[in-house]
Amino acid sequence: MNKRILSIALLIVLVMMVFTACGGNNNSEQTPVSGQEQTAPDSQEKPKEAPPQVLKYGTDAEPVGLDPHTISAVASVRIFRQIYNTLIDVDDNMNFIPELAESWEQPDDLTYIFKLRQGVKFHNGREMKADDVKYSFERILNPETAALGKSYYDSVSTIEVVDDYTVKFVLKEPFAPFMTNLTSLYGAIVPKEVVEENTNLMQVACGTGPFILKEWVPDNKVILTKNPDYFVETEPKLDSIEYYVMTDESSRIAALRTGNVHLIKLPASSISLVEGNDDITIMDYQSNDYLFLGFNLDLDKFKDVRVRQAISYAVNRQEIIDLVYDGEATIAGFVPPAMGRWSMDFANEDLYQQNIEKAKQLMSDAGYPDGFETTIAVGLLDDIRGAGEILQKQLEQIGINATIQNLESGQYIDAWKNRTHEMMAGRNGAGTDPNRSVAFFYSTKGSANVWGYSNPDVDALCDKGKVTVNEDEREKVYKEAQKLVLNDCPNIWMASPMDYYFVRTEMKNYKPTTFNIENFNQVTIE
Amino acid sequence: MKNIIEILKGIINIIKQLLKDPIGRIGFIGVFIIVLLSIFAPKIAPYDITEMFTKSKLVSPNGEFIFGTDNFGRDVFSRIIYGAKVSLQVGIISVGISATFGYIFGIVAGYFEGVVDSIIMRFMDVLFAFPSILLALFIVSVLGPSLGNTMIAIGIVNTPVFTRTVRASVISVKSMEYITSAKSIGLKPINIILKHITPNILAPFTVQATLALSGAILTEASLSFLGLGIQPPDPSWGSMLSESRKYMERAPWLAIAPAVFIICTILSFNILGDSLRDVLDPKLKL
Amino acid sequence: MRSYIIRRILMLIPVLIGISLCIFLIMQLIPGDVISGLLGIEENPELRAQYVIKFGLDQPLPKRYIDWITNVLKGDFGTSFRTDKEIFPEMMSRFKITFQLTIMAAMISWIIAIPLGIISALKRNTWVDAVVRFIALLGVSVPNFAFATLLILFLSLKFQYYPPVGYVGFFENAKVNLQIMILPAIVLGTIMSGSVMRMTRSSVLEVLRQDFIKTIRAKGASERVVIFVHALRNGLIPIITLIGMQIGGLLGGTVITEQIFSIPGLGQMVLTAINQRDYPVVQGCILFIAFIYVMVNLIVDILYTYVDPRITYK
Amino acid sequence: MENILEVKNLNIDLITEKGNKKLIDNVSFNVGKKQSYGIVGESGCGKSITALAVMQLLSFPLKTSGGEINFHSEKESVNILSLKKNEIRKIRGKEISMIFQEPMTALDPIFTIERQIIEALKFHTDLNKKDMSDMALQMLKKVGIPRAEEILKEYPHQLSGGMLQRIMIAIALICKPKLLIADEPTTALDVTIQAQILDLMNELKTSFDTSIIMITHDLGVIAETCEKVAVFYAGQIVEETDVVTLFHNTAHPYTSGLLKAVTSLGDKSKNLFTIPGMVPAGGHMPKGCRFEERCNKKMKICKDKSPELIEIADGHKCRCWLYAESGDN
Repeated sequence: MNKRILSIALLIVLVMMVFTACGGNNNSEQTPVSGQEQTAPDSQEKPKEAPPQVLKYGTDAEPVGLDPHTISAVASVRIFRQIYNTLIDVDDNMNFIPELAESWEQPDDLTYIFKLRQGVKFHNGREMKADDVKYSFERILNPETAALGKSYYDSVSTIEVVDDYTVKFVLKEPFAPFMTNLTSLYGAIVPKEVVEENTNLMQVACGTGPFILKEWVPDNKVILTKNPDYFVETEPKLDSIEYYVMTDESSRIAALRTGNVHLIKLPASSISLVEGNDDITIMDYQSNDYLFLGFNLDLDKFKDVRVRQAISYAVNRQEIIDLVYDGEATIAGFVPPAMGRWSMDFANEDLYQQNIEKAKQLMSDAGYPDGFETTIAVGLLDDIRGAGEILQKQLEQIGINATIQNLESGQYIDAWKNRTHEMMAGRNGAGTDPNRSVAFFYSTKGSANVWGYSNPDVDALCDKGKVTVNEDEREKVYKEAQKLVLNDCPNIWMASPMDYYFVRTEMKNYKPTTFNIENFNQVTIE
Repeated sequence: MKNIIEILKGIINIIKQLLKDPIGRIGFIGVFIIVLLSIFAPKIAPYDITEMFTKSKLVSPNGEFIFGTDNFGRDVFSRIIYGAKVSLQVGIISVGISATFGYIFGIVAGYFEGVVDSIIMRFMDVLFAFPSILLALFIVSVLGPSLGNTMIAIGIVNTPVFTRTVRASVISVKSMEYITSAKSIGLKPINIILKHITPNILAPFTVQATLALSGAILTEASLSFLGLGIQPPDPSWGSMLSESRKYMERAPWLAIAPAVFIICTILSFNILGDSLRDVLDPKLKL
Repeated sequence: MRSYIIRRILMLIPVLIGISLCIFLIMQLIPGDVISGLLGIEENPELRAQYVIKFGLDQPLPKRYIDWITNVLKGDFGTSFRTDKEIFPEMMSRFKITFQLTIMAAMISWIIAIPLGIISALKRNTWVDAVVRFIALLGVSVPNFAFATLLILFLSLKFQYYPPVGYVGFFENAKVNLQIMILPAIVLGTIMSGSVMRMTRSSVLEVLRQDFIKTIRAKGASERVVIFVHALRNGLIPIITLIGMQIGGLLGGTVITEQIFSIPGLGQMVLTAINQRDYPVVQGCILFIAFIYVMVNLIVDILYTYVDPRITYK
Repeated sequence: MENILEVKNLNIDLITEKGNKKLIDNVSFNVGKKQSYGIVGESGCGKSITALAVMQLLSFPLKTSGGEINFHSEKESVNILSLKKNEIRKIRGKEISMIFQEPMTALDPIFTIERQIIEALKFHTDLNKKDMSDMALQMLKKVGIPRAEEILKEYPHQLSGGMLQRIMIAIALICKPKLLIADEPTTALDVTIQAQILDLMNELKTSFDTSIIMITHDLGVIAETCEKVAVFYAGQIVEETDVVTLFHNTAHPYTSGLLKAVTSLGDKSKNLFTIPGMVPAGGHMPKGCRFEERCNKKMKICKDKSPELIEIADGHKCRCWLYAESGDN
């Protein structure tokens, strides 16, 4: 009898342990992030008049952290771009427009003076002043911050607070991309006291932007609410934005269809799924990404430019566009058409025309008449995987037998950094300034030159482009560089795809563009 | 030689018995067809599996493409046939791995007991405690995704089950009188294991193997879903099914074909396993 | 009994040490490190060096392991490389979600499987039995992602239904919570019911063949008593093991379903962490899942002593 | 003497895919009130399934295919074979009980002894729990279980075979049945325990006024407990008589064989006597006498024609051409 009672007691204790282990902790851990007043999303209970101005956005990934200076993940940027502002912004025609800076002047090649907007308030209620600009850039330049944008502003020598609303940057040397780089969120203006209180900005957010971080429940949702003190008085129209993490594509579509979310981002292949659905509109814009096939130039077979050119001739770019993007992409080089004046037209270049004969000739000239075995490492995205399979097939024609290695993101970045790949297919972003598009990837010291590519002429042009402030001259420099790089084929570039937002018709006044993809300031829900 | 003939006779006898039972017949025939498909895949498949008919992408099933084409304009039927080969290969090799290790560990643990047994079984407990899909995911992330590594991962994940099955059988067989008498006349352990114990644990072992095979095919499908299964252009049913999810509305045949084949194969193996159990171990027949 | 439990718990120690070692070593082997991930596509040796020191990656392996494990024993699973958040509380709140999903899925599978299994056993060798066995086999042969996708598609296209987006805790709003959890629970439960059904069937049949069933009938028992009092209670004993293993397995096996239905459970947390190379999170979660699995099995073993008085532990 | 059970022309079939096999062929016998009736035979001769048929406990693939089993209780007479499921349930355990060969497996392992004894009462009486417990306790004491109070709370695996068989008897007798069928009740027990159990049964038979059908392969058990005996061979009764006649005036060569096998056991000077050959398997019955192949007195006719069970003396029936009037010596 005793034994029974004892063991029952033990069992109960064990079960309790399991339950309380989770239950007990929950109460203390779950509640601080979750607001009580948040109304449960319920599709059945749509009020008839005046829908709540809540934008529901079904996103594909969990934000990694919210520090605009150290995080570049799309899932994070998407959120903190609503929270933070930069000094200046760029419009669709790549003209600079005021943001936190009302106006600016450039007395000489090395000096930039910004006049700040007055009365702009951080979400904690304190006014944003020149000190904050100085602090933010000093934070970025401090190696301990490990800011991603450090190289963007490395040329800055001093930051001077002239008065509360005037700040002066002095550069060490002329740096043409400086203004463009200021439009990047890498240069977001953050308040000192919030950073110091929290040691970093990973879990907290306090900016000057149109929306305020209210709640972030990991792997679940992020909720932003309207900033009532936003410096553009009439903006934003929305009361809040709710981001729901929905990793699965079919779930996102289903949720959009039923109106549980208003906005999702999907590849071209999904367009046909919502065709004929009157509740959903598709908004497209030209991305400034491009699809590439990179080579490891340490390997003998890829050292020979003829092999690389042969591969360029072997590739049928239009076929890739048709199959992977349903035709919805533009043949492009590494400065895609979205870059406007900086972009060179690659489509008509000879190296872009499929020519198997020529390719085979080049292969045998290079000593590979029968081709060779190699591998293509591909990243996690569907379009890249698809392109990999097609490239594999196309390269067979010139005797190159490639095995595909699907890499998940960690492995991909690893292969990228350690140059452990042979060939690698992926999607790179060209940025907003040609300096990034060209020098970053193809100058000998470019921090994203993972190919082992080096051409002194290209390096010289890159150095020149950096300091050439005259835009016309600069354009010439970069076009020449593009020509040189194209001829060397350190990568094969294929296409710059369109990107798509699938939008419920309830969501009004939304228009994504290449350089301003998620501006929800004018958006309303009807 | 004589032994081989004996074994062959035994197998034929088992097959005969299997075919007597109508359900067993279905299982056997199903497995047989799949094996045939995978052996003769190159002969049966009408097209090259990587051939892309760019003009006919996502075509629904018709006379030219029996199961339609996929998003790259590849013939689904041919890919399914080749998929049989890949899926079966994954199943057989991964089960082979876990069966071999399971057999060795199980025999050693069950026969020698004591410390060796404790060590082996604790190690198996360790492996067993990992959620299998996460363990497989781990292993594939470490080794890199490829056909071989997928099979190794699934093989490792299944090892504890085999070890336990074998060990339990060994322990129960060991206590039987004929083993005691074999020991008493001074037979070496290795001989006892090979000649006396092994034949007696074949029944649960075989049944476990057929069931594990279907499990392996499913695990491969799950790994494919997470993007770490078989690498293209090799078509496995799992990877075809997980890729087809995006086209389920637009091109349902892309999902239906692999799904039907996966289900039929697993059904066949499970039925075969059940019937084999009945034939090999009449005690369990209900 | 007490000594049995103590002995069982002592036996767990080497297993848990083994598990933790395995996890730790596997994590070291995984190519692609968290720092590369944090740095993105740019290389920056200074930053890398900083991170190495920050995360203690410069320490020798054994020291890192011992540090980790001693902290874990104190209930400190460390902080995430990625988010700098403490792991343990986060893991617990995720565990609650997965636990709820697991229990719901298990219950659904019992509701489906146990009655069908019994019917199949009682009507053995009839068409009813054949149908039930076929369904059970179907259950074990459909990959759950396929089933989940079909379910989502079907509901959204035919009924314009998709569960509310954004997970809400049960105690915040039970109605919404259940709406969110029911579909994944159905997917997991249906798939799981296959094996429970098979097990129930064979187990009940096994009991019905036993001698004592005749005794009970000879006493004048009705079929109802024979089946529900005796056959089922005896038959449930092996099913308990299976269920224990399944609950344990589900805790880690919900990854795919959680992903498809956007349930922020433990599985999602691990998957995200694996993809982000967030060592401490992966290590902690897997260790935790393995620990729970081991505990569930311990509880099952102890439960056994209640359901089956024959088992005596010395 | 009044009969409590009359089995008439009972047939039991084994259902197989290739058609039915007859396992019990036209068996008839009567059991008198308060009588101990023995059924003896080798294993597989059909004695146990006959007993199960009396309880309607045959289950697939066995089924009765003809005949009657008339049971005469105080109130009424019924043909058990024609009863519906819920009607036979009222008889099982209440009017007719059964104990089985293997006491170790005959009890549900997961319930206490008390619960299993009470279960029988629950089915057939309206007593409250306390009364039932008391009755169970009394019953255990009657079957000679020491520490009965403690044993009630224990589980079957904690008890020895002898104890369990006593408990089985307790369960069987708790509703005071008119007929107790004991299917090899002592086979699985040690010799010393066997005697105790048989004594107990004899004793209880008198105190409970119960008729007993004792099924056994052991003539010793028959000698000790039975008044009348039927010898089964291959699904038929080959000889039926009172126990004294059986041992002293044995008619059928098979019975003689059985007897010799027993008596030779005690005598070291002789070799062990065995009956050569095997019982023919159900479904493959020879058209002549079923014992013909193994018989040491076989005649020509035995191979061709099956003998009938005929009365060779008052109350002594035998199935053998040796005693048939039409027999061809």
